[in-house]
Amino acid sequence: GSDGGSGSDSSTVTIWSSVDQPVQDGLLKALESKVSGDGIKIEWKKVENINQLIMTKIQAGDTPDIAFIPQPGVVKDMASLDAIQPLDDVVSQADKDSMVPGTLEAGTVDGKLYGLLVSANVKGLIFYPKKAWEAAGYPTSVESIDDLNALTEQIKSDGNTPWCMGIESDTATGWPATDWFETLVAKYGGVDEYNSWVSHDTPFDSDVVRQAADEFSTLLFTEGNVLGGQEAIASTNFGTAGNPMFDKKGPGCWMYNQGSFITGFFPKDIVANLDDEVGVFGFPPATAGGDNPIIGGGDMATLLNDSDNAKKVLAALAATDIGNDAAPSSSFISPHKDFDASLYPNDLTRSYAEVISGTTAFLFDGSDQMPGEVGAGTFWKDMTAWISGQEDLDTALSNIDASWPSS
Amino acid sequence: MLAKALTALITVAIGIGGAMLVYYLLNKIAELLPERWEDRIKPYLYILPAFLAISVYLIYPAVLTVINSFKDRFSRNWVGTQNYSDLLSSPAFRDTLLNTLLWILIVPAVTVILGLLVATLADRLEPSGEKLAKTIIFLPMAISMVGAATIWRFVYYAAPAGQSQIGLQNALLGVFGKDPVAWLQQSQFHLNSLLLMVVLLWSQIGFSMVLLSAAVKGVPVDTLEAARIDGAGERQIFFRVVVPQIKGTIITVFITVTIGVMKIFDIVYVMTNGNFNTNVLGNEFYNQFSTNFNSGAAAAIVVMLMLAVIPIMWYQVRHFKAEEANA
Amino acid sequence: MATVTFDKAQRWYPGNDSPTVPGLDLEIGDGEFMVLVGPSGCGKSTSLRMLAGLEEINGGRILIGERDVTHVPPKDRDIAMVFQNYALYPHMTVADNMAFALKMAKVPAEEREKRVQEAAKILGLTEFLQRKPKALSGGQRQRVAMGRAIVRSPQVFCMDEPLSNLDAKMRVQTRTDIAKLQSDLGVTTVYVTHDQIEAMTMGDRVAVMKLGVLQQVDTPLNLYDRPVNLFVAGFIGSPQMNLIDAKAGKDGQAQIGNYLVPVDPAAAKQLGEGHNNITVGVRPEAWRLVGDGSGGLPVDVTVVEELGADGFVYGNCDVEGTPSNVIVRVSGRDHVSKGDRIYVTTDPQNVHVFDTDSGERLSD
Amino acid sequence: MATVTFDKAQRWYPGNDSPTVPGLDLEIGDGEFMVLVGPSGCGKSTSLRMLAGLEEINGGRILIGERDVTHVPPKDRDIAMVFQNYALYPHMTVADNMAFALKMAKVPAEEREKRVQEAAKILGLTEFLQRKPKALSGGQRQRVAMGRAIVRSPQVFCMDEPLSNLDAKMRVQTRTDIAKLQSDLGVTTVYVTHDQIEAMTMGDRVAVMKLGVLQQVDTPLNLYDRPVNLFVAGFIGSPQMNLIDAKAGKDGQAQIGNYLVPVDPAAAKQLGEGHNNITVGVRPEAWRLVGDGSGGLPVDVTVVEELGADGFVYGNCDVEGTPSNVIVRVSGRDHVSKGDRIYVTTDPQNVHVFDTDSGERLSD
Amino acid sequence: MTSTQTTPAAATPTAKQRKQNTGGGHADANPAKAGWATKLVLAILCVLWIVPIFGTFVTSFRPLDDANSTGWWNVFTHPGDLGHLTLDNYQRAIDGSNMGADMINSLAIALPATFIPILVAAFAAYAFTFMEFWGRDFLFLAIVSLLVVPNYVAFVPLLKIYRDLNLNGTFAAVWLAHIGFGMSLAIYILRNYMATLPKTVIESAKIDGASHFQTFFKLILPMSVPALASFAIFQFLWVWNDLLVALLFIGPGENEPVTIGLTHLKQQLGQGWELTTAGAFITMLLPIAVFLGLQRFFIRGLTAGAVKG
Ligand SMILES: Nc1ncnc2c1ncn2[C@@H]1O[C@H](COP(=O)(O)OP(=O)(O)OP(=O)(O)O)[C@@H](O)[C@H]1O
Ligand SMILES: Nc1ncnc2c1ncn2[C@@H]1O[C@H](COP(=O)(O)OP(=O)(O)OP(=O)(O)O)[C@@H](O)[C@H]1O
Ligand SMILES: [Mg+2]
Ligand SMILES: [Mg+2]
Repeated sequence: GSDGGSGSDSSTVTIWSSVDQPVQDGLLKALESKVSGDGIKIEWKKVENINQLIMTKIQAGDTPDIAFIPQPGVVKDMASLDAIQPLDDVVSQADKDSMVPGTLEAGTVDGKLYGLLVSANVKGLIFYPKKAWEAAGYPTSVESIDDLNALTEQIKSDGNTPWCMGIESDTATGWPATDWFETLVAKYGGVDEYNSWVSHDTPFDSDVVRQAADEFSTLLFTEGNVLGGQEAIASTNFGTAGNPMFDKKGPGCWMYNQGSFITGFFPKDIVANLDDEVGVFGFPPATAGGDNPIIGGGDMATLLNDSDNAKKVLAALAATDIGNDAAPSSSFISPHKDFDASLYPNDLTRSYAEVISGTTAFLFDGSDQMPGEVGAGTFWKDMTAWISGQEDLDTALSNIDASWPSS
Repeated sequence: MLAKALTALITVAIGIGGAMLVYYLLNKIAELLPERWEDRIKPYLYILPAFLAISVYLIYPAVLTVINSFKDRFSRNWVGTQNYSDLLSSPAFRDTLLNTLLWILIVPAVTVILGLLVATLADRLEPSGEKLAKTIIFLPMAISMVGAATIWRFVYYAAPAGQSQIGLQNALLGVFGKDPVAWLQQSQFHLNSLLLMVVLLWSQIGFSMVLLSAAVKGVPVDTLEAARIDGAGERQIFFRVVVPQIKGTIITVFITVTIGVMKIFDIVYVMTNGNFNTNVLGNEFYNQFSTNFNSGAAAAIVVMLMLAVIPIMWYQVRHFKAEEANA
Repeated sequence: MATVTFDKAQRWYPGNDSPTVPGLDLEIGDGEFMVLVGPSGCGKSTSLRMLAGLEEINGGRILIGERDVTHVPPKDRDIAMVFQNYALYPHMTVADNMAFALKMAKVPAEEREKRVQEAAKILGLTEFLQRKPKALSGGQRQRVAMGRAIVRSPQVFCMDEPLSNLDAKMRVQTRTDIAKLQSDLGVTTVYVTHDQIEAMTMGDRVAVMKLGVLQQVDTPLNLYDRPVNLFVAGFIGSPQMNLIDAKAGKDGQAQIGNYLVPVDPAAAKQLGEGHNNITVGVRPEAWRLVGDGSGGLPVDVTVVEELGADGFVYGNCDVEGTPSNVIVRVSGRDHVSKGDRIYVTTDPQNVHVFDTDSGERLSD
Repeated sequence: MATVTFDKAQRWYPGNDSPTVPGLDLEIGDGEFMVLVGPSGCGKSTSLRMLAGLEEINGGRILIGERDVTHVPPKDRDIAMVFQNYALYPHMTVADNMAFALKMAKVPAEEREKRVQEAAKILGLTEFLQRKPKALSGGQRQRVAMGRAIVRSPQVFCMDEPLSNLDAKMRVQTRTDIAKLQSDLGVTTVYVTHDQIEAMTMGDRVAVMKLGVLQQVDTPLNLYDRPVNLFVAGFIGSPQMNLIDAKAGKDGQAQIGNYLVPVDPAAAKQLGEGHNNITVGVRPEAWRLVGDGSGGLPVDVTVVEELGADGFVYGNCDVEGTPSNVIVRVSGRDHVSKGDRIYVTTDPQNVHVFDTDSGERLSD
Repeated sequence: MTSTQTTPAAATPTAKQRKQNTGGGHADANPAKAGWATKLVLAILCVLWIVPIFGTFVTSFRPLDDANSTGWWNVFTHPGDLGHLTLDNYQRAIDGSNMGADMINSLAIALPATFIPILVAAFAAYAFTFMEFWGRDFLFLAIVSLLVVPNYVAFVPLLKIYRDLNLNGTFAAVWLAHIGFGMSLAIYILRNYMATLPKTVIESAKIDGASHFQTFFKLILPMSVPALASFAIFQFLWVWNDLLVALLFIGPGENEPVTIGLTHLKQQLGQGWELTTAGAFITMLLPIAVFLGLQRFFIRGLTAGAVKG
């Protein structure tokens, strides 16, 4: 038989995703209870590298019915290949309305909704070792970037190293740096400037990006600010970069700016005790009380087959309560404002959810929206080159601009 | 599971049996032909299945690739030579070419030399020792290239100074009181490229060792004996009697590795993904192909590779001619 | 130059039931030309290869001069060898094949060139010097193998049937050249051959081997005239000596049927005294044709081989119960033809008497 | 069975300056045993390989029976061949090597087994049947090669020096066995050899080749007695015929120095008439020793080779200006020793007269 | 060993050599025995080669947090760490994936995908080596040149073909793919090996009446065993370790091979590598066994005794 869903047995709907197994299990459970009444069977496969796989399969004309795509840029490519169906009529208006502002835009191409965010994560969260932090009496929330700079100085003057930082990530080395940039650009430039930058109407070689770079280098390149110094950033793995916060002999570094998923990388004994060990606050706005968009990501469901059953399944995925089974036992975060926060397994997760549902704008990870050449190419690479001192900022920015595909 | 194993077994039997049957039938067909034709047609029948496989899996895609190299990213519209000019005009691409050249200059030669070294030296051990040594050298081959890259990322790994080093090289530096070095970022003298090559060599010497070892053992013992009688030392025997007689295999290995290196990507992709000036053509192809989904540019790279292989083939032809001349 | 000594040297191929060469004892003098003969598979090549260091010695020792070379690698033994299977370097031209050993010995290029040219001339290879072995005929290859040895001046020459694939004319000539070369250089030589003429003419001494065991080592003439046992008697000489079972009388008489064999007194003395089964040996050329009734051995001719100069008559001496084949050399054109019955006899000094059971020689 | 016909068959190895076999014309009768002789490298193996279909024919045709096989693949020619270099299957045991062709011909297992056993017995290989070729001696390998051919009953046997590495005894015996087998089966046979005795005894006819060109095809005795030219005269017979330059007188006289060579009338008639440079040929065994002063050819003895039954005397007949080597066969123990001067003569019927320039035979 | 006395000059190498010799030696024993320099060089190489794997191997028994915070050698330098060693990673890797069934799938994929291309390539190599036909050299070179084409470019066209033939997801799909992708190299390696076989032996088979088919099976295959074994090892490894082709043509599910199974252990952002590593060590066992098993086909003097000269 065929592993694609476009095959003969139309009562089966195939879903491919790369989401973590517990999330998938939870979603599947909820989904089955929703659609089994219609006689629909779900075949959900976990695959690696879904972006590449799906593009290949699309060109070969052999696809699943529904695929979860983590990158808006890929959704866009899929749409331009006419491989996916618009969801505007598939998803109920109520479900759309309950989505956090900004989440729909990420999946919208040329005014039509193609990708529906099903599970979300938040970036621009600053984690700290709770016990040590409180013992040192550092503030548990920061109001502005200036305050952040001040806090950095304060920690340093205590003889500590303020920042943990690492951007090494196998083939994707550099992406944590782009998250930093996106956060900074969003905070300095606001939603419109951010979107204009993402669509390259504002080039990299622009004031707002330079301003972000400036702050980035202030925080991270300054002598003594980062564990291991500037040269260690590019060689330190993002997953373990935060671990020194929990060193037995006291934190090796004190703050780690990452996405919500990073807790999964923390040492086991920390993970077992997250609420006691780990504290978090959001990356502050440029000015206290100012516009505070947040950056996030997630997996978007796309519809590759316009059969009724597939549509039904997709509609079910859009419902708020689809996450009810996933939330308690995984890192799942719902993109719906009205999701029952009590279902989350711990306070930490609840605090991310609050960040999301309370935001003025959820901005989808910019590098994921940019064309692959940039978003998974030069943006990572030239940032890495800049951080590791192989390129100066001017070169890096102009390289990225130059790599933007012409079409 | 038993049922599964059984099904698998049956499938395997059908697959293998089918293949045998194909040849049996092909041969029968040839034998049905009139005698004059039989011998003329037979060679073609013998290469037919291979040729079919190659046509479908290599030639047809290769032709498509050539065509696609003149089309846009989704292979829809003709764009002339734009994919080529875009690539060639990018300074980064020129660095990539340069790096690739470096790989081609270093890796095949070292692979052959090391493989030959191991094959020859191990050949002199007692059988058990030989087996052990060869297995160890071969071991990395049993690990996928991606796995190899992962292993070596640990060897090269640099934790921030002051943290405990989990990478072997930096731990050793630490023993001498030196600061950790981010090895894969050291692009001066292409050190990091060389370190990546080390990984490839580490994982691929087994390939050349196995082939060369078979060849070394195939050298007629009489000629070795004759050389010993003629007063040649082991080294002279090796260079003057063994090497010339296994030249064919050496060339085979050399060319295979060269072509392999031309399209190498996994190691570079996993370890640096071309960062820090370590990019190579294969990785560039892979990124164009499966990150940027730009099949036009990817195709153009492949076409360039295909062109680059021509001189190598020219060399092989000359070797054949020479071989035939004294056959 | 040097002597060569095999001292109980043993070779036992792994996997075989018994040693191929159980323990060879042989001393070859300095500059001596020793010919090794024996039936195919008796261990000649093996012995040579042991001397050259190509076979592991499983027991005993081998000495070259005073030096125990048992565990000395071949290259340090200073031996030149012609391999039975040539073992040419397939990737080198004929010239390079021959020059290789000289190159290894760092002989200067000119000298090398000169010596190769000389050897090529002797062997008629001059016009093939630039060919690779693959494009040579069988005999040409063998000559290259020979050439590879004779360009050198080693301590010992080992030659394993070096002329077997050459035509008679070339063989005679090369044989002479080798003999000359060997005596000029005075190189101790061990030479394996199947050619009776080579064995008889080239060697200072001939060693006869059987199943890895030396039977007799002696000068060619002695070997021919006084073979120590039945095996040597039957092996040396071609066509072989007639060996016929005979009845031994107490009175020193030996009889084949009615034919009274003339035996020499030394043998006669031993007859009957424990040596009851005897075999009488007469070389084909030692028979004389005699007339009917003159007491000769009657032979019924079955085949007549004409060789030009002379001929061989094959026949049966069908004396009661013991039909034996007999070969008689007849001169030029003695008119013997198939179906004839001829009578032959010989003289006591031409009769070799052996104990059939032990094979041991009884006659003087 | 079948005849074999070479019809101007030509073989030119690529890369060589001239054809190795420029155009061979030879007819071999049905069941005939044809021996091919010639100097090493003259094209014997090549001719055999052409017949077997292993060499491309660059011109002319080859027929087996009535069938033109020039372009027939070897496997369809039904030929058995003993390769000069054996060409054994290295991964098969001796038994499998021999049985291979039978297997290919779908001979039933028992029959195969039987024939292999028989052949092995003839060749003395019985105890080696389970060995692989690499654990055999040179002669044993050659016997396997032989065995591979004789288990079959093909249309044509091609044997390329099949006995060259066997000891004299075994050779004699195998020679007889082959001859018997061949005549029993009546298989047309082409047999290459360097052994004069084999050539003279085995062949119905002998073909003498030189540089790819046939010189003479005749029965052995004719070849020996009436060689058509200098080359054949020199080639056939071992040691070779004495060929000595002589002065031809108008009056039908031929002189070597002062020695007046007795020539037969047929030759005498042609002397002087355009044939001024002549060569006189006398076989070694044709000389008679005569006393000083009886008009014999004076020979200064340089070497005496004792072969047991008889001996060869090598010497120079140093007649003014033309010193020639002379070989004389002396019987048993004629007392000739090095340094002696002996006188020899012969009879007209033993004298072969050739035109030196054309090589052509003048005597009858 | 009857004689034990040796001259002093020869005494030193003797003792050692004898020890080796008492084994009786082997028919294919190499007279050039290893000296200490040879052994040293090999030992160094072997250590260099094994250390990275060994480190990873040790790591696979360490808890993740240990692995992330200290080097594997700590297990030896800090005996305290020794107590942390655990089979937990292996346990979880086996539990978390479908290792048993996946292994069977992998075998079902790898065996034919190894055997069939060898057969196909050997036939082609035979034709290229021993048969004359028009276009021979050109075809051969074309095939070798195609080595340079990355497999990736074939994926999309193939998926289309497979879709039309309804092959996707079946074992046959991957077999065929591996046959196609491995073919160039297989032909190349085998042809170049076959060219070294003694030609007269093949001639002899012709004379013995063997057809090409028989010559191929009875002579060429047995004599090419080292090359066949070499390629079998490589091809088996490549297929066994292949993820990409399997992912595209079989995909996760019932027929998935181990390589795909192991990816399930990994999470979206790369967590779980300690499990995949443990899994990888388990799956490595078979290729190693294959290598060891096929090593006995690398024998000296396979064609010894075949021809004289
Ligand atoms: N493959 C080849 N290429 C070129 N020349 C060759 C080739 N094989 C043989 N020859 C040449 O052809 C000539 C005849 O060779 P052939 O093997 O027929 O000789 P032969 O009569 O069998 O000699 P021998 O008695 O030495 O075996 C020789 O001079 C040889 O050098
Ligand atoms: N590698 C081997 N393994 C086992 N037995 C062997 C090996 N080589 C030779 N033999 C056996 O040892 C015996 C002697 O072989 P050797 O080669 O010394 O004989 P030879 O006297 O040279 O005979 P020929 O005259 O036939 O060359 C033979 O019976 C042979 O079968
Ligand atoms: Mg021998
Ligand atoms: Mg020949």
